[in-house]
Amino acid sequence: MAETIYMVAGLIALAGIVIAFVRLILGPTAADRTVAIDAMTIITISLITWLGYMQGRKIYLDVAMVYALISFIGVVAVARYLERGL
Amino acid sequence: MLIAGAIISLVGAIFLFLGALGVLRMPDLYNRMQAGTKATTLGSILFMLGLGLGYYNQICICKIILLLLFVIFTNPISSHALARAGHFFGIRLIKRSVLDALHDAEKESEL
Amino acid sequence: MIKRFFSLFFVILLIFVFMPLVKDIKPLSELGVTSQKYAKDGAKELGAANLVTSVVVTYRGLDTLGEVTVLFITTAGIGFLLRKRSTGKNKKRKASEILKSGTSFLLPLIVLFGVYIFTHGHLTPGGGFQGGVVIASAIVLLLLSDINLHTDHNILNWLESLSGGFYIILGLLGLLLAGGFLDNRFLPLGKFGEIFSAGAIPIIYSLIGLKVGAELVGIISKLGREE
Amino acid sequence: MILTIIIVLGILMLVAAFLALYLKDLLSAIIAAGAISLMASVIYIILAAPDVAMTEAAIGSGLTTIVFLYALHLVKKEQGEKND
Repeated sequence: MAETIYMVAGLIALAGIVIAFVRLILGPTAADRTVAIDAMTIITISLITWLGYMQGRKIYLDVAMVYALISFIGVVAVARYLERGL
Repeated sequence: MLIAGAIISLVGAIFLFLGALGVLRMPDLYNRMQAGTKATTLGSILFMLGLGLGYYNQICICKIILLLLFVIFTNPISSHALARAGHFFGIRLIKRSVLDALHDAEKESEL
Repeated sequence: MIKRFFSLFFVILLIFVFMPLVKDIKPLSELGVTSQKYAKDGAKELGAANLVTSVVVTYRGLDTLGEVTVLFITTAGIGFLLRKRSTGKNKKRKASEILKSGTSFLLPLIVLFGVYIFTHGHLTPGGGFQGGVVIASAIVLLLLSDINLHTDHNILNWLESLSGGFYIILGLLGLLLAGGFLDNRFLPLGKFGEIFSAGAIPIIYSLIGLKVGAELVGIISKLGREE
Repeated sequence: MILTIIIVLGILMLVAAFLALYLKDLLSAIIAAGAISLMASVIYIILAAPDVAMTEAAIGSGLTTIVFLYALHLVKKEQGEKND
């Protein structure tokens, strides 16, 4: 029962990635695309945690932490480039 | 306990999905950013808390709390930097919006 | 038109060339001879809980030495190419206050996390390279948020050279006291799964992490220098 | 179910690669190239290779993007000085 609900939750999050990706394709400016990447990153962190739970490998949490820190720096870099502050 | 965790993470996943939908459907950059960071932050907090209730291991729960702290601290900073960058890059608000505080502040400092 | 036709023709030719590779693929039912030995004896022999670490650092240690050397050559090349820069007008927009205070709060956390990654390389995923990249990213965040940091290139060079030199010395110690070059068993193996275990692997990984971090910081600060 | 995730993420990876090739705006192309490694690290995790996934996350979506951005900044600056 609980496993089924967890699985459904993960698949809904995966659908979220696909929907945010459409904005990455459409986005008129680079800033829109960066917003899409930002949303996709957060959903991806959740998805990595979910995969660690579903496959019973708790060491995947380390990967999720690296991802959270590094992608934040990437988004800040794009933002600083956009406002000509690099 | 397990069922409660599963339901919490399901609610979180729905918030994640709605945030992504907002990124797709909202009319201009700032509205998209609002959906794409606020809703997904709440969604990821709930999702990971639900998964943490499912684990029985203590170290895992500590790591999930640390991960949540990282997400809570980094996400607003990046979205703030991005919104400011969009403003200085020259992206205008949509016509229906009523308030642009940063624009007004710049005008006042020029005068 | 003729160009498009040729490219289409070339793609079809490539499909025919690579088709057998896809069609005849079979999943391996058992490991090869070398990987079987690693998977069976690796954990017992070297005492590292993360088998990938023992393969990367000890069994294939020479490859890691080569990779670190490649990174060193890249840093030297970038320094050579960007050695004289035209002095442009300085029209940078200052970073906002939120970004500055957020950076000063997050920086110690990120550096600490990088140190955690490369000191726990033999227990959890990650290792010297990943930890070095995380530390370098922290320094990049410092550069991005306009906090004045005078990256002293002398200190970076000393750090890089010292960690590289100690890496070689540890390898030679393995050659003298244990089985071969970069063998980790000249220190006691310790209890399996604890932080002070697996012989010299944590020390070697810390040195690799420091070296990689110093090199990447060198690359980024050479690219972003404003003088 | 795991196979479904791999297929969906693989298709997204291909689309992102096409975007990185065909977008005229170079900044958008850099962002699309970051999206490729975002998908790739999840696929590596599904294939039970967390070390590789961590490397891909750290290098591909963080540091490579930043190095590309600095390079683009330098190129634009040089071109601007030539035009003046």
